[in-house]
Amino acid sequence: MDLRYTEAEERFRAELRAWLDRAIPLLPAKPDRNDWPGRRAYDTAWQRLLFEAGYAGLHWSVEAGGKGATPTEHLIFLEETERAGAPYVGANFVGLLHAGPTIDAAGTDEQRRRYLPGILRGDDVWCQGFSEPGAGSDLASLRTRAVRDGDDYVVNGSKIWTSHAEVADYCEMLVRTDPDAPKHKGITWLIVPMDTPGITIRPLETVMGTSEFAEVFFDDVRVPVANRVGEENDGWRVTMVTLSFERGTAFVSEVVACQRLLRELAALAKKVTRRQASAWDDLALRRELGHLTAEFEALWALTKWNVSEAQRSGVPGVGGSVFKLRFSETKQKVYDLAHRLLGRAALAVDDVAGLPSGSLMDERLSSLSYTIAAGTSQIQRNIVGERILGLPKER
Amino acid sequence: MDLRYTEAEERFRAELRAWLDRAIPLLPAKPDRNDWPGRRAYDTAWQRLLFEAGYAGLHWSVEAGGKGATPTEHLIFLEETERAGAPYVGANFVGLLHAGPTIDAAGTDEQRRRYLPGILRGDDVWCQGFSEPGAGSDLASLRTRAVRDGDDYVVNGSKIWTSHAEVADYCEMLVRTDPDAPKHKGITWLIVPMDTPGITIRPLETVMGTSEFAEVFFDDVRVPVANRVGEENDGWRVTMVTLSFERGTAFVSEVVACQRLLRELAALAKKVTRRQASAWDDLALRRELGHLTAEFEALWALTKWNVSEAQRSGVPGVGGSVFKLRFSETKQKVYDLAHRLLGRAALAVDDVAGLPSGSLMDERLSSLSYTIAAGTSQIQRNIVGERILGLPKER
Amino acid sequence: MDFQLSEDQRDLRSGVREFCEGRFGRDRMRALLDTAPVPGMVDRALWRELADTGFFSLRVAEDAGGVGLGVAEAALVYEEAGRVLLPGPLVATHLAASLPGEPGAKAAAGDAVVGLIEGDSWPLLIEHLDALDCLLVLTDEGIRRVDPGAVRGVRVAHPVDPFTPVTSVDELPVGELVADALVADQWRRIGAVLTGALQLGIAGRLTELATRYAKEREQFGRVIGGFQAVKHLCADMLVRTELARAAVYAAAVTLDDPAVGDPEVAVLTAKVMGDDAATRNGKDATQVHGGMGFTWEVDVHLYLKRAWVHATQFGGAEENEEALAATL
Amino acid sequence: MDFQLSEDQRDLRSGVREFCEGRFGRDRMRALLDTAPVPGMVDRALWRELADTGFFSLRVAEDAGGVGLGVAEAALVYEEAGRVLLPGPLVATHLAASLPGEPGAKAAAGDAVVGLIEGDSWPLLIEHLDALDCLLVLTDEGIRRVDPGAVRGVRVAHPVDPFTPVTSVDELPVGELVADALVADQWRRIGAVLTGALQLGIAGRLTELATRYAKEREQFGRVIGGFQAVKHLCADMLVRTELARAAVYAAAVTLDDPAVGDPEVAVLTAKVMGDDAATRNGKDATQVHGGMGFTWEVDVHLYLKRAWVHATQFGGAEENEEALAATL
Repeated sequence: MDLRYTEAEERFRAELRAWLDRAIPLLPAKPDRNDWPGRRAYDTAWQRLLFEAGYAGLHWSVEAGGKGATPTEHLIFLEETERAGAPYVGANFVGLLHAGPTIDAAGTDEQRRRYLPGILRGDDVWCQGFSEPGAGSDLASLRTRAVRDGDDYVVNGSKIWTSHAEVADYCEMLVRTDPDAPKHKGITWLIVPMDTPGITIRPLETVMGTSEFAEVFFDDVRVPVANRVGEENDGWRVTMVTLSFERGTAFVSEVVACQRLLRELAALAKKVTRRQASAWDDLALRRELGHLTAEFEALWALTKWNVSEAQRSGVPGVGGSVFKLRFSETKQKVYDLAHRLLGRAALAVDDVAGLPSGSLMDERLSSLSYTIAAGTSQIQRNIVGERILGLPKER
Repeated sequence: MDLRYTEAEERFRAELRAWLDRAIPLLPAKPDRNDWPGRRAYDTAWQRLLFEAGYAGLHWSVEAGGKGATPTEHLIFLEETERAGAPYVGANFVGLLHAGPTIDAAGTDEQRRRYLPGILRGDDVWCQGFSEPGAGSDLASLRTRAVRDGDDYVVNGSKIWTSHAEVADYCEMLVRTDPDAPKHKGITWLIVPMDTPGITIRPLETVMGTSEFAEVFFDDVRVPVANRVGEENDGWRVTMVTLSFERGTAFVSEVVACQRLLRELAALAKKVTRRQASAWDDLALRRELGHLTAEFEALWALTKWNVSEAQRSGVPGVGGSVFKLRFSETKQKVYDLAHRLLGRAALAVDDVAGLPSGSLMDERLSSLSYTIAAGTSQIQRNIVGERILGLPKER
Repeated sequence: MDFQLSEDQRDLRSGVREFCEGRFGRDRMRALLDTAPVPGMVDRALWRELADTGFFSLRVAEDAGGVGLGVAEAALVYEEAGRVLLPGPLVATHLAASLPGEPGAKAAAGDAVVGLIEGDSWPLLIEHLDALDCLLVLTDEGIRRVDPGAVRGVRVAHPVDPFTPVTSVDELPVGELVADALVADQWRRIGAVLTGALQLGIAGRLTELATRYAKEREQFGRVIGGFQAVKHLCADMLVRTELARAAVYAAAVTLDDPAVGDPEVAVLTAKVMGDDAATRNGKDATQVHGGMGFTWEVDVHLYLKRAWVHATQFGGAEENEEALAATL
Repeated sequence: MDFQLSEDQRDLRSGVREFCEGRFGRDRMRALLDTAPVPGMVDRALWRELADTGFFSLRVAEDAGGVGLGVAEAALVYEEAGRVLLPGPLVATHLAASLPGEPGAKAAAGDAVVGLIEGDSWPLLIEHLDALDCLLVLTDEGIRRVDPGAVRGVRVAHPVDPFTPVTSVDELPVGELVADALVADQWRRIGAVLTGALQLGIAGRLTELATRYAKEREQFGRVIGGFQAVKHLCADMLVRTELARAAVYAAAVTLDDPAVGDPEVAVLTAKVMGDDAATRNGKDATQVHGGMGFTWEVDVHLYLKRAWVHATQFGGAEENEEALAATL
């Protein structure tokens, strides 16, 4: 067990830091949260900077145009960019983390040539069309139909929880091509250009009053068969390959961010007076902050454990659900604590009385989704119980 | 909504208090916990005192020899006896709360005449043979067989979690008389004299190192058909009738005891010094005690709600599982707090350094069973979800 | 003892429920939010209808033009208000209706919208300021009356509960004393119980919303309420609601008849259990709804946000728990 | 970075597991408890076997007759000890083996059973006193050595963990200083991590016991592990164990190579997460076992009781959490 980074890793980190020191100050002002074209431009500009500096597709294979970096280097990259306050992957998320790796793993040479460079350069933005109103936790029950008609598939149905739909160039999409097969066996993976006629986008307002997601409706949308990745009806397997591409690094930025947040909350507690005493004098609050410090220190250690396991074996362990389960519930606890610390200031999702209630309450609302999005905690517990502990499946 | 007791109720309480003031000082010393004959003698002597004072079978019908008291009077009785430090129902529990009411409700006149007076007078002690090693949460899957042979049933099988088995005169018992019927339909309710040949008792040691329970083995035990209560194969229904006899008072003594315990823990916290400060200075501990105070105040209010509902309708509401679920988990939290308050003294189930670690840690161990015994919290949540909220049953 | 609703109380409850669902059903609630917001989020017409139904004059003596009922009945009414998310300073105006003279009479009649604030709270945030005709301030010496027009502050652009606009204020005008410290303390108690009743209504409604969704939504070939993980969330919501109900009703009855218990303990318990039930049920109802629970169009978040607001009114959980510990 | 077990570490772990299961299997564990208890619950023969395997001399330099390994390897060994419930002052004797001269040599060789206590703890309860050859006391100025025979106290008749007899002591003899405050602090850290490792072993074993029972026990026509309510309890146990594992291993590695992290934070985290995993898993494993979990014959309670004992050693959760907050 060795937590010491190799010389090569330390060199990688030093060079990255030096570059970040130069690059970050050049960033334009952050766009407004509801300015989708502005966000696209900001996120893809950052991707272009990364591309020019040689950091684009760090974890992609060299053949795909990436750097073939190790999981540890990827961890260092995510840790350092987060610490430096660099932009999140944002609009590039689906392309870099899902669609790109899937095309690399299961696409044709032609598909790789056509789609991968645009992702790496920040030219193209991708969105995801997997979930449907009737298929959430039970994703494989999706019903959006694709019927073969000559050299095209004709797609009808709707997708939900699609981020960046309004500004995306392509959609990676799961459709049902064989309604008579068992549910996992009749699904196909398609690339759908978002400017294809018949696509309608409706923003989906969240509890925060924002439109982070959209519903996307498909009405006789014609998609060339050439846009199919993998075999017809083999889309479920194609997707699973991509999901295993994550290599333990999925929450690196968030763990680093939470550790910083705990320090900020401690500073805030020292500043806030509640009922004639500093909030920091409140032993209960301090203990809770201390416990959360332990949780994130342990989650950080577990991240390194999972990354090292992926690095050794080439495939990630079963630890993803373990991590996701604990991380999402613990992060919720942080914002619950922040909420209580704010007292009456929690009535505002804007800063009041010099308190950072704006960002904290916004995240507090957002935190409601942690235990739901990307697999509810209930589903994660099923996965841990069944796949790791070998308990019988639900009947 | 009226929480004021009627004049009659207040008179009942005053007379009871006056009697308790006279009776309690006459009690002999409490027997040792493992002295079962001593405990039987102590508990039945108390029952005899109650009988002579006119308090035996308070909640039983007048026809059964009881007092036909209202649920509110029963609540007052349990509250006052607990406050006065009177003995618990102890060895008389099964007779007074289960077997007696069942015989009254479903037995023959002959059975009523024969068995009920002994229970009321404290002459006879009953035990319960319901659960089996293979039938816990799923009680109706019990497999102890009773086969008709002339005027007898011949019983073979084993029962578990039987309290007072060693000193009981009779056992109320559920046996399977029709193994081919659906599981709830082939069960019969029997009265089994504990001196019948073929019964073997094996004490079952608990995590506390005590023998509160026993396993009871039945080897060709002949039970007269005349000892059957209700019809053959109708035992499940017979049992359900009794279970509904509780009228919201099941946990009255325990709620009163928990409220006293919270005051004792507060006093203890004021006495204990931890890391150079009084434990009472610990805001987290005080808040926790305050929250538990609210919990038990609410549980006490809910008790009165349920008792009043039973008094109005004659049958208890569906609130039993609601109450049991919250009460058992909350009482566990009290002992968890006590455990933490004791610090290193929690290493002893004996008093050390002037701290009451003996009784607190003994109860702490006992508290592990609260969420298991008499229906696990998991089963209670099923009941609440299915019977109250109407959610679909487990498949 | 008969701790169940009397026939009159049952009639009152069903009448108020009918009124609330009829006059502030989901459509009107959504319309007020999305299409026709009004200053301070208090709909004056609705406010008068509430007054006509006796929301504010409920505890005012009959010979003073009120309904002459007790805190118990008020709790039943406010539980129903919580169930339909009625907005506005309901509790404050109800309390103000008991003031002598014109201020009380106007509050009782629904002619005045009255706000209430603890003078030493920090940060000083006033709910519904733009709608107020009168602002009352609870202080150590009693209740002070302040002209809302003289209050200088900054309206918060994004209140956490869209139905509860708030204004951040640095300092309040001193105002004139209109009631003494004893009255202020009594108001704090009744206010805590009625706010607990609002939370009870929210908690109960959230249980219904989650249970209904759990019976409708199918995944893996069956309704999700058949899965223990979901069923048990719903069961816990019901348990919290019933505990809060017992606590709130008992506290209300105890304020009407202090001989039946310890009013201080009962009131603190009602608020603690009400806050706990409403806020936790909000979290669990969101979880039961899955992704839909994170959308604006499903009502769950509106209930949760209101519960968060009420949890800061008339004592938060932490201070109430400390006060309860002090009674041991 | 390669935060996975090296081949040597995997071999060490499997060797120790084989040893522990062979020499202190369930039968011997139960026999020591029920039929052949020994003074202070330390089986001298077993103690020497442990010493021969390197339990105590593991971190002693090779040229001083030890194995010359680090805290990381010691953590792996102590995790295995926790899995089989090895009794006795294992951590204290391991720490004592690093003392210079005869005291260290005897501890390393298994010729001395060494106890350790924080001098200012209250109430003063000493584990395994009847078995001790040497008692070390951690104080502000360093480590003091006390003759166990000179310690006057009352043996507790019913220790919560039957494998951990305790003696209640009013006052300790002063003893002689054998190490300075720096060593004492280093012992506190290593002791916390190795105790965390014991807790990790307990947490992992409890997960196995509960999962195994959930796969065997049938109710309602299926194994109970198929019900989400039980399955999810088991899943939570596994998650706690894996978090504790990462925390304990990381702290051990950080003590061996302080440049890779903040040793104080890492150590406090290891103990907090180890205590949390072991004690909560004990509760949940009991629940999964239902009635059987409340019986003496099922091992779950023995693990839970040991977890409770370890949770009081080298800092309880509350003080460790406060110390962690102070690092923010």
